[in-house]
Amino acid sequence: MNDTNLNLWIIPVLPLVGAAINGLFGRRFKNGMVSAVALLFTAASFAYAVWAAIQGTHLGLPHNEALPFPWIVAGNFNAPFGFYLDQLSTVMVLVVTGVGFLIHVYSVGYMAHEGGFYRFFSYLNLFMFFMLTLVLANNYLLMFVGWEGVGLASYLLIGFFFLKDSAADAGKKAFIVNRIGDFGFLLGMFLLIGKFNSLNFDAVFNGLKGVSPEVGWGVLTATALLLMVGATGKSAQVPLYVWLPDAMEGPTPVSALIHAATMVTAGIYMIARSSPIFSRAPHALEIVAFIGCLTAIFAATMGMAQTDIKRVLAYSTVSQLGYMFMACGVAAYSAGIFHLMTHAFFKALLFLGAGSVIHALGGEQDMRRMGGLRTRIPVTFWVMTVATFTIAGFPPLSGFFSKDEILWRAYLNNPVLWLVGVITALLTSFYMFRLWFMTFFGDLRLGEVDIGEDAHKAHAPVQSQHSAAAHGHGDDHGHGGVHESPWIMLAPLVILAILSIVGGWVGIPEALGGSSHFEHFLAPALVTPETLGAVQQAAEGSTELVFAGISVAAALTGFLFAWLLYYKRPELPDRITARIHGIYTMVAHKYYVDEGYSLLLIKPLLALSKYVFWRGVDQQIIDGTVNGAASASRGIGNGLRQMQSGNIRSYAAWVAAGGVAVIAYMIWWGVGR
Amino acid sequence: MVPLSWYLVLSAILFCLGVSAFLLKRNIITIFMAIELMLNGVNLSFVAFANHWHQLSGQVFVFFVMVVAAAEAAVGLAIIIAVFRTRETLNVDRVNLLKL
Amino acid sequence: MLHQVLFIFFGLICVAGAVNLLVQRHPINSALSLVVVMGALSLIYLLLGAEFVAAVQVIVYAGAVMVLFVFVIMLLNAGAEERTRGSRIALWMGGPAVAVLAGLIVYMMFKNQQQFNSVSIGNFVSSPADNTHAVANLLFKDFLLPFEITSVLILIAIMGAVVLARRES
Amino acid sequence: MTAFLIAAVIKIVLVVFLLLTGVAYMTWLERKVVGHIQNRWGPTRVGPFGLLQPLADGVKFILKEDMVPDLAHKGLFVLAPALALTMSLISIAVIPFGEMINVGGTNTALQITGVSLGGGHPTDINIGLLIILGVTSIGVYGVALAGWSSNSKYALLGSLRASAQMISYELALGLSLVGVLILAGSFSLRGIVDSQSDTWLIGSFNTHLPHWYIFPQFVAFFIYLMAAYAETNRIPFDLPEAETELVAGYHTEYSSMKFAMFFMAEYVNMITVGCIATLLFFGGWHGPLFGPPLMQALLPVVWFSAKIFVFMFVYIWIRGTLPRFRYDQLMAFGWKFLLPLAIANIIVTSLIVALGA
Repeated sequence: MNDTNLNLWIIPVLPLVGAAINGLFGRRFKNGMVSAVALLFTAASFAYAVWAAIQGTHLGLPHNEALPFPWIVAGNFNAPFGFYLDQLSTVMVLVVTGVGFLIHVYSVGYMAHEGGFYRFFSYLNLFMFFMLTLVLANNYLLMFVGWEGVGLASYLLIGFFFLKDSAADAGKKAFIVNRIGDFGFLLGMFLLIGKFNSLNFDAVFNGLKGVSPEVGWGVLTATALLLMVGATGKSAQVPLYVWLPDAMEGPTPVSALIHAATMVTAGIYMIARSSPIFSRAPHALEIVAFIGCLTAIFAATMGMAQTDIKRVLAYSTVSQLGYMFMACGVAAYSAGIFHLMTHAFFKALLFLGAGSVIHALGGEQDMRRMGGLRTRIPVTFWVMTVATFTIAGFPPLSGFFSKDEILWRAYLNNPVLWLVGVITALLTSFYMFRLWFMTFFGDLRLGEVDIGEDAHKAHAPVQSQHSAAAHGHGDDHGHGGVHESPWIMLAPLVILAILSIVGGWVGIPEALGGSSHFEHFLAPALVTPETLGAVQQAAEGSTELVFAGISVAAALTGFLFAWLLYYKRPELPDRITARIHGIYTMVAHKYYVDEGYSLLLIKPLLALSKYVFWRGVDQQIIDGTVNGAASASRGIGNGLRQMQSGNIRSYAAWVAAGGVAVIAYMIWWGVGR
Repeated sequence: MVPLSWYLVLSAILFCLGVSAFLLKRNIITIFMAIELMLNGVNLSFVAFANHWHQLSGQVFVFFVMVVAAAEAAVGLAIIIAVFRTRETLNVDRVNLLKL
Repeated sequence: MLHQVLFIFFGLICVAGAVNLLVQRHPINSALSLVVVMGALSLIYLLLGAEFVAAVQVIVYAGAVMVLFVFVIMLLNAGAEERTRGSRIALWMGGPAVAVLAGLIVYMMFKNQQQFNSVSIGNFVSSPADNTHAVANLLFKDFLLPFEITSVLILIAIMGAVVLARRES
Repeated sequence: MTAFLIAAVIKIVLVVFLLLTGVAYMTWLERKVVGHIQNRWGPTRVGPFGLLQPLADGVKFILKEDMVPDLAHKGLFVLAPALALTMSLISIAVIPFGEMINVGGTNTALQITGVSLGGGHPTDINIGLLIILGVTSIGVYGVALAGWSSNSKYALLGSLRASAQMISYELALGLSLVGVLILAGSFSLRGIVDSQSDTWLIGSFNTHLPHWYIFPQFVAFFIYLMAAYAETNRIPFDLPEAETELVAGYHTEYSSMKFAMFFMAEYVNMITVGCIATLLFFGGWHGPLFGPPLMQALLPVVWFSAKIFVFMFVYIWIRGTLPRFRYDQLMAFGWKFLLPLAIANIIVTSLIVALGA
């Protein structure tokens, strides 16, 4: 801890300024001006973040500083505008600003022809601001502000095409589902306040120093679980993942930035940040791990049956987040963060690539209408290839190392988790390569396949129409010819591709001849059961090598299946699906989870709020009270108006009556006696 | 030897008659007179109590009442004249609107 | 004895005048009956040993204020009042109110009668010479401030009357 | 007790008789004097020097037909003159015109409302002056009602003027007397007169002037005189009965005895005014006394009457001399000149008294 001031507040505020400028004056700006402003401030933020990170590492982390004025002071509870730079937040800040900047650049090209250009970039900058606030906050409360802020930004951006009902609904869905998680987060914070009377990280964690892990179910476990509920909401874990796939209604860069790279990882970051709490709550950890692996496999299976390219990626995001959750659950926070970083790279790359594809096909999102794009859009093809192999977990790409780390730590913790993880890895590589083959190989089926109406894809044509309309105005490309994207879109793809290739090398575990830099870098910021003195299983390199082999094998198997089904014998899938039709439809319909929710929760809730709260409480009781008050006063006024006849004698009569009353009072009760 | 209460009762009767005159008369000037009547009734009780307590303050207060009554009469009659100019009536039942 | 006769006589005149004020329909008759009431009252003041008040009552009230009333009545040439039914409240609430009021006051008087001593002519010896000196002392020494204030009030009233009654042209 | 009552009755009869006779011959005197002022003879036919003229007038008044206009307010039409005369006559009741006289062993004060409670000194009502003021102010009603009840525009205008004028000048009148009251320190007329008995001393030097309040209060006196003329509706303030404009003012519609009542009331008021002026400013009945006891007892009455006669003569003199005011001039004079002057006089007087004391 040192007292030199890094002015960390500048990092989040820069995008805020950009957002303000664009939001307030952007309407009058030209698109060039708007994008210039947005990029300038984002880049500045990135640059300053880099500088701050270097300074911080030189000065020695963690670096904790607060703005000179208080924010919330209630009694002896004090929440400052404080910023906290340690290894963890350094990584997060760099990822957020870096990837964010790249996606900004990409968006300039992608959104060039959409309406509300300035609105889009204003929202995007706003998101950056809140996200940076989230990761830089030095207390849970400020973190929560960022937490809610990114929720808001995500809502705004999902509903960016607010003329489209499905988009607006998706926005609302995301917002509401997140509310549930936020509720848990809030309760967790209340517990923290109750226990430590402070929400500052250092205060809480110092308060926790020397506390041994809870054996039973105690306050810490409850806190951890509540925080975890928040995390499941934000990071789209079972059972609150349902909002993420629908969030794909937003523009693709948004999906890349918010719903793949950064925001959805906030939950992971929060758990890692709260590692001192979680590591002292073994039961909570178990539950986290369980939820994580459940989400992973669940989403993976669902991903297999999707035909909308972005939805496939959405489900893969969910399942990757499940990985990270699992990592946190087995107290391998560093592995989780590691995977978070690499995932940020390759998932952003995937989304942007998909966006490029969609852009190329003039808004088409259904993979069954794609194919054979390999030659038509080579750059996109190659970067997508890199990304696909990365996520599938082929060495030496980054995805391999991070995922392998997670699986290894999972095995050390509980072999079942490991098994599920491996199966998930297999499925992942399968559906990713399915996407890959369907998109880039074979021949273009644009417009040929007529799609049987699927409930969850009813909106796809709408979006295509919308994007077509958006793309169609005034320029030659559109449905016409499939075309490569402009370089302003491709450049970020290339950079991300390089990152996803090399990004993993910072954390190669010793067993694989590396020196898991990343883990050691993060170690001081995290508290694991080991640091609390739990027994550390002997991890000899050979076994880890074996496990690495197994996961690679899984990836290969997935690749082979995909190759067989979607390249060699494209007719097979239909036969198979025909045979296991029941299962297929169930999977295709995402296990009817949405329907189940709507049946179990939403419909009753709607009914309740409609018939009880709205018609009943609101209209009858509350409105009744208000209107009753109004009408009552009107009635009284009407009554009293009769007194105000303007006739002096009647006034005099009232006066006389009042005098009589007063005199009577004074005679019998008042001073008269 | 007259008990003081006789005087007081007389003043009460005068006052009540004044009140009822105020309530029942239509002519605004008469209503003013009713007010004067009430004041006189009160004055009588003042003087009676002054006699009872052997305190002249009561009589002094009567002077103040008279002064106020005179002032009120002057202003009130001026108002009556103004009202009569605008409405051509002295009947308070016809002077019950704010607008002309 | 004489005192009682005088009191009853003038008291009856008072009440008769007041009732006449109530029943007469022409304002000038009401005004004159009020003058009668005031004259009788001044005599009752004399019975109560307040000569100065009595004189002032006649001069100010009967001689000035009521003349002003009569003057205005003549000026506006007010006719007999018309029996309009402007306000039922005045009748149905005011009437009982007045009755109750009278009842209450009389009740109070007779309830506390024993606390009152009785009045007899000349028993009110305010000062050896006459009560004018005493009143003057009180008025110009103890009650100087209220006196001045009332003079200001009168001044304001005069100005107000002038302003109100002036025919704007 | 009986003696007291008898004496009282005698006094009342005597005074009223003398008063009315005085009134009657006032008219004669007025006509004579004005006639001579205007270079005429005045009444000469009836009796020597027309001395019986008042009787003839009286008979004429009584015998004339008593007319009441159809549209007149009957009750008030009758009430008005009676009220006027009564009030003017009442005010004479409190006026002392001498010390006291011993008739048949009983002392009676030469004053209707005066009593001699033993000792050499009679006492009278301690608010006599106020009573006079009050009664005269009540007299206003006579004029006002007369004009209003006779339901004629001239009469109404006349009575409006009269009442307005009376109210206005009543203030000046009352205030002009305050100066004297301050010096005398009493409302009792007898007390006031007694306080004028001896002579003025300046320091220790005895100026042989009588101790009359005219000397310190001459301003008040003139104010009083003018105000009184206005109160009695005499020239130059006789606008209520301005023949040239209003026929005869408030008594236009009156005839015969009712008119006579107004007439008498006016002259009685004039006499009352003279009395008050005499009592307040000219030492009442004080004058040189000589001769036998009875004569010494009656001489003051003579002095008193003489002083009053002077005032009456002045009345007539002014009537013969001055023109009539215009109405606005009248009001302006009353409000803007007399009233402030009276107040100033009060202030000065009270200052002197306060500093002297």
